[in-house]
Amino acid sequence: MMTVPTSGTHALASTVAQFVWLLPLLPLIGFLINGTLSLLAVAKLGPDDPSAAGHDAHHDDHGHDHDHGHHAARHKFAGIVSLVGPGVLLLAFALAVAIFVAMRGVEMHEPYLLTLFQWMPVGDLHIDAALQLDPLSMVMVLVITGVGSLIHIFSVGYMQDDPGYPRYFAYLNLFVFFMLLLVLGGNYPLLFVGWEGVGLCSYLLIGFWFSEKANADAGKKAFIVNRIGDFGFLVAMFLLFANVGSLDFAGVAENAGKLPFGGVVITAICLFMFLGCTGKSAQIPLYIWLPDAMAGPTPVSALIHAATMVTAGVYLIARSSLLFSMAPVASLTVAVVGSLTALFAATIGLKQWDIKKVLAYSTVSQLGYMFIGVGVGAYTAGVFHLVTHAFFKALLFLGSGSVIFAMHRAYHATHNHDDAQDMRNMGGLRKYMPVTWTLMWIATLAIAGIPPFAGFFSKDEILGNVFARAHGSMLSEVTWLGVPGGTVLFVVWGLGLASALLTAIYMTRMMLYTFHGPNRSGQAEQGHLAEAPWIMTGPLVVLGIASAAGGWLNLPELIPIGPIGALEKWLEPVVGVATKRIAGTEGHESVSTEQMLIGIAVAIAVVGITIAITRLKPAALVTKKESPASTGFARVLEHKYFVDEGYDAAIIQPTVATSRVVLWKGVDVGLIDGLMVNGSALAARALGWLGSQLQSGQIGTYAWVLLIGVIALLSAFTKYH
Amino acid sequence: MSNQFYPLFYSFHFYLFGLMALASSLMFVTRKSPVAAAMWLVATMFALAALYIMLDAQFVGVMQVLVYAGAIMVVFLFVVMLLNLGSPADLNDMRGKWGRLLAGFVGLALVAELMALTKSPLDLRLVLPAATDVPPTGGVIASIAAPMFKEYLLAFELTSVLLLAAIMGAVVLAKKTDAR
Amino acid sequence: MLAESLALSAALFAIGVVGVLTRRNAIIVFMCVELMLNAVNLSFVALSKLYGATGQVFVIFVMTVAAAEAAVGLAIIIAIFRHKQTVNLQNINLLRG
Amino acid sequence: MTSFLNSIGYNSWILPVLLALPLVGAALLLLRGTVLRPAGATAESIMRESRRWALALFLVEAVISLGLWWSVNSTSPLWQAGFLVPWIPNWGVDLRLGIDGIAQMLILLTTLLMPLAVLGSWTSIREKTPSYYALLMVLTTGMLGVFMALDLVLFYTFWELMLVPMYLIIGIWGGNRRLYASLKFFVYTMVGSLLMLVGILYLGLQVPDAHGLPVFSYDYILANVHLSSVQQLWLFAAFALAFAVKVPMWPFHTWLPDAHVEAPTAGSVILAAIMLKMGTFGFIRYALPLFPVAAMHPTVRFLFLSLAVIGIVYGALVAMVQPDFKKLVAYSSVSHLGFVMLGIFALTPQSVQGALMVNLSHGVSTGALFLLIGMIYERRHTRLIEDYGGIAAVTPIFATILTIVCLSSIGVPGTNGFVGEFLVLIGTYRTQPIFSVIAASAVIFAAAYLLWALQRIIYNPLTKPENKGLSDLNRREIALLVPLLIAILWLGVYPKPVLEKTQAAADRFVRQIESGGNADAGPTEPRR
Repeated sequence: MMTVPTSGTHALASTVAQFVWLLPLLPLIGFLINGTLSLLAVAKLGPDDPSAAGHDAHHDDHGHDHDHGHHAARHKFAGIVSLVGPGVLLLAFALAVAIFVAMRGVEMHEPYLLTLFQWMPVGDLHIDAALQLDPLSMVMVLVITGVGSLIHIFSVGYMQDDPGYPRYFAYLNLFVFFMLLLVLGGNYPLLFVGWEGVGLCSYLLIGFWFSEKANADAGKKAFIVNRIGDFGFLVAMFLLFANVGSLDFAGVAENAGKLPFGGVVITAICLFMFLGCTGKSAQIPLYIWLPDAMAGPTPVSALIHAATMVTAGVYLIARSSLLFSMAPVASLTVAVVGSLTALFAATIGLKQWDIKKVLAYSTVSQLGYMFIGVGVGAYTAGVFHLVTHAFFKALLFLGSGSVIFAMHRAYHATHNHDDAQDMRNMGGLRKYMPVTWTLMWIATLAIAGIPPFAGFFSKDEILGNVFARAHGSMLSEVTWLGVPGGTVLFVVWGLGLASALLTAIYMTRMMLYTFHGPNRSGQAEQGHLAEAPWIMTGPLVVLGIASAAGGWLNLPELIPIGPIGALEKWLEPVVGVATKRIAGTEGHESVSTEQMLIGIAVAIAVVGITIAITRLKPAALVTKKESPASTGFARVLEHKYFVDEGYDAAIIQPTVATSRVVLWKGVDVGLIDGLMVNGSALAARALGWLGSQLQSGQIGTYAWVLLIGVIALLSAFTKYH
Repeated sequence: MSNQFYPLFYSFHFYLFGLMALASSLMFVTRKSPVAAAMWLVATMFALAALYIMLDAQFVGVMQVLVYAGAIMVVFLFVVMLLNLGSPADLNDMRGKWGRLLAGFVGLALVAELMALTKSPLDLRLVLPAATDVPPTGGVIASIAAPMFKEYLLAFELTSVLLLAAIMGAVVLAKKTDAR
Repeated sequence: MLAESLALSAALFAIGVVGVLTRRNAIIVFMCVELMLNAVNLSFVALSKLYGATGQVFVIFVMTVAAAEAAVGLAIIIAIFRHKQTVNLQNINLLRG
Repeated sequence: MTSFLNSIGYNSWILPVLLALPLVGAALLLLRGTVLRPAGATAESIMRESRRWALALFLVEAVISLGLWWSVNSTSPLWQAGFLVPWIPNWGVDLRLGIDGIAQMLILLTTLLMPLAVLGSWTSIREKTPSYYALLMVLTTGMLGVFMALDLVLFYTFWELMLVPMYLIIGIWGGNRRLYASLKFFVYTMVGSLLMLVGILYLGLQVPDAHGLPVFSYDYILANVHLSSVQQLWLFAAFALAFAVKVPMWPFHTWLPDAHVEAPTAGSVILAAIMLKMGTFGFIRYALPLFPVAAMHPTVRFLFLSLAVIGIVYGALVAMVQPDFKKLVAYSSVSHLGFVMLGIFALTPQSVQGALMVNLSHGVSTGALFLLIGMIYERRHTRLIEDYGGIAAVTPIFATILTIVCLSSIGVPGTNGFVGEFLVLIGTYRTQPIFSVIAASAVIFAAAYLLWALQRIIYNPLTKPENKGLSDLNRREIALLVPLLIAILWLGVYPKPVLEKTQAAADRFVRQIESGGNADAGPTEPRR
């Protein structure tokens, strides 16, 4: 490893932080080991001469039944993979904690930059493979390695019988590698490497059980939709380089100030960057891939599609806070899109029956919250919600994983082929899975915003900031699409409250239908329902504690039960300037207003839960098979507003049809090949045919022509008197 | 014969043979029967042989009679008879009236053109080589033999190859191949 | 006598040409070509009086070529006749493109 | 390394040796296959022998060419490894060879890829093997010659020389419609290049030397021939047509899908990986530097940028709907080569460097793709995507490698595909932002067509009974793909060495064109 620290003078250079390159390297090593094992386990080399040995030479069935893993025997490399897969993550987490401790000991005025090697040096473009360590990336690294470790451990249990066990851990390790690269990359292109890399791993993991078309479709969809966002990110980088002249975070921070404040250029940069975020973080209009992504194994949904990857957009905006704080219109756009997404996804979540789909829309909705936060310049609040969301959403997903695991086992034992993820087939699971039930209620209360759980603090901080910015801040001064910024922010605040209400409702609904009421899984199955093994519940407990206590990370002044605003202080070197620029000087509300805001938020959450408990009757539910098709608005919600169908009809089908009929058959085969290429060949042939008609074969004719030619030539060359 | 009549005598015979050649060649092209045509062509060649001799090319004149009139034309007649083409009845030989008219016109145009060519002020080097100071030939064979076996030896030798090839070609072509 | 010889040569040549143009019997056309060769020979001989014996050498060559040509040409005619039972040029169009 | 190479006079003999070696090999192989054919030889034994000899020869060629990596001083303004002997003195044509950093990379790509092409033909070519490998060798000489020639007539000679073997390779060992495809390939390229010949002759006769003879030396023409803008326009058109057909730029691309589909594996690999690069190389070496005024004329530039961008988007869209995987890759080549042309005509250091990078990485990725298609074709005898499905379950190694190669072709960061495209786009954005943004949309389409195809081949349920017995890759096939995989990752993660080698030449190119041709630093005469 070429470790040539460029900022050797940095206070961190002499600490354990100099080994920051080990952070991504560890999961990469894990990937290489697990990947090799995966190939070794299944590979069967072909014959030396494949064309001589007919392909029907051997017909041994490989028995590749990738169907949710019910093989009695564990994988032959299960032992070493179980050691390496979570092991590298735990090591990385330990290192991250060590670096964190070291970082607390020094003043972080500027980020610690470790240049490994030059990546793309071309002319005045210098892109290095450089890792950047600062408080923001530290927070992300801790979340990724911490939550990641727990999910890896959970996976050991969840995936234990899967024939693709090493492959699963290889992908998961690779994902962590790219995710760490994303948050540690010292410039936009390197961030983009991680950005695309996590998308790739997401693709591979969604389509992990690739033998089912739906899964492969979902993976492909995720990748392509993300690519649309990446297009925006790319254009943002082009704009940055062309106008700022650098793609390093440091260089951009240094030179971005030269751009005109709120001008077209900076706004375009931010909007294009946000397009990238809508792809990766599943915001309108590119959110459609995330619900489908639930086709992957549930721990994957927890890690990638809830806790880490999908929050990369939030990280990107926080990372680019200096740019966004110079583009108020773009910031308002972020907030508006975030709030719309939050509400929109929450409404869909109301009517989903698949337990994972509920959580997926909940994730989209919560991501919308984070974007509201970073959109209004409350970067700390956005990141804070990112962290707490990572805790409780990972918990919810893993909990649902436990439930699905249990349902699956039960169905497997009774050879039932029902849907193990549909809540209509569950009910009353509290009796069988008390630990999971308890922990998932903690998470539900957290996401609904009930104090003192983590979600309450982060959500309240976001909404409070929106309210505060609605008057007297930089954002309230500008107009957005002709509407005063203050009005826009009030609307955003209202939408945020509305989606908070819906969140409380649909989460309670999910809990009621899953754990309460009578059990609908069937008489025979009930005997097989049981709590998951300790290796799965253990991580749940840890996440439960984090979800309950995560609010202590950033306590508001009103609730002084610990250190006030710890995260805010921690992130100050990174986002402080931008936050102050947007918030203006008179940032804080009066105490009474804040109390009122907190009161409203808690009241809404309580109301939501109450509505759900009183209005929903789990006892009245029937199983999926017996349920009638829903009608009216419920049907629209259940079908997610028919957005997928709309995109398909409006964009995908026309593109494919145009490509096939107009471009390929029309232009390529018809016009160019048919008319121009074969046409000119035809013309040449026609000309040749004409010429050949002169060749009558009649010597007499030739003689005539010859003679006349001779006379003509002679007379032409003769000079007459 | 006295010398003073010699030019007159010479001219008379020259024109006589010339006219003979002209007339018999005209007869040749107008005959329908191939045999008759061939005979008229032979007559033309004899007249030409006489002219050659009068032009001090006695060797060529003899060759004309031997090779052309003797050998080549015999081959022609031989073929005509072999193929039994003696009677012109089955042959749609001659072109139509307009064709003949046009051909005659073309022929006249050609003559006129050739005449004009000799009289045109064209750079003579293109028409005729510069007159050399080679003494007029005495008509003896030696004067032909000298350039033939010196200057044109290679060409002369090559004619033997040509003839050989022609013999083989003729044999191969005329052989009955459809016997199988 | 040079001018007269050349004029005669031209006339004979033209007659040969007319023959080639008007006749359809392959053998007669062939004979017309021979006549044209003879016409050229006459010019050679006539001019050799002026320029030396080289012209006569060429006449010899022409005769040789004519003999070779007659042999091969007539053989071809025989072959064609065998094939098509005719020597009418109108019915012979192997060169047709 | 450099001093060792200097001590054996490496630079003085390497280029002619690289050219001559395959020719000699081809002659020997042909002799062995015909007059010196051992008694009792069967087609099988002939095949074994000739492929072994071909592999050995190409390995030798590759090994000795490796020295170029060190021996070439790519920052020097002079031609490197120059070689000059008179060839046809009366016409002013010399055997004049020399390379710069750009040619160096392309030569290495060629020599390193040829052994893989032989390995790719190892078992799939079973008839007339001596002729086949001999043609591959002649083809190699032609391709290397194009990159080395510094005399326009010599360049043209090599340019046409490589056409013939490829024509025969497609026409003899190709698929069902091979005659149509090979003829189309031949006529298409010929039409383009004949006009270029006229242009070359015109240039050579412009400024005769002291004896009144034409001069075809590239440097001489570059330094002495001064053309009016109208002359430049016509000549540029003649050259550009030849190169545009070869690249191929839209709308001169329709020979490519046919040729690719019908060609045997090695033919496709060489066609995509190297021969298409001739076109772009021609633009960089000849069409633009010789006629900068014409090339930088706003209308002409706009035309070429538009064609490049149309090619990028069009190629991607048409690739999406191809039922035949080879055709899909062929259209993706149209798209990728569009990036190269975009980079060249955008004319910034980044875009030109990026174009050169795309050149290389397209060679590696698409070469690998064609090899993979060839391997699976050898087993299943179909290239139709719909005939596969779910084969990742039975051929995991194949699926893994195919996935990696597809990702590199999509341009996922960390692979070679990304570096080139990113540099092209970011460089292009500085001078031609609109074109750059439109071209960037190809990142979406590229993912769409390749992932869709990938899904239909290796994912989805394994339903077709014929696919259930598919055998995975064997040792030879893995061994031949591993170098390409290494190249994919190496160029993606650490492209700096390559970028450094082409840096000077690319900078010079940009300066040369920008200053309207008679630049300060046109490469001067070779040292001999």
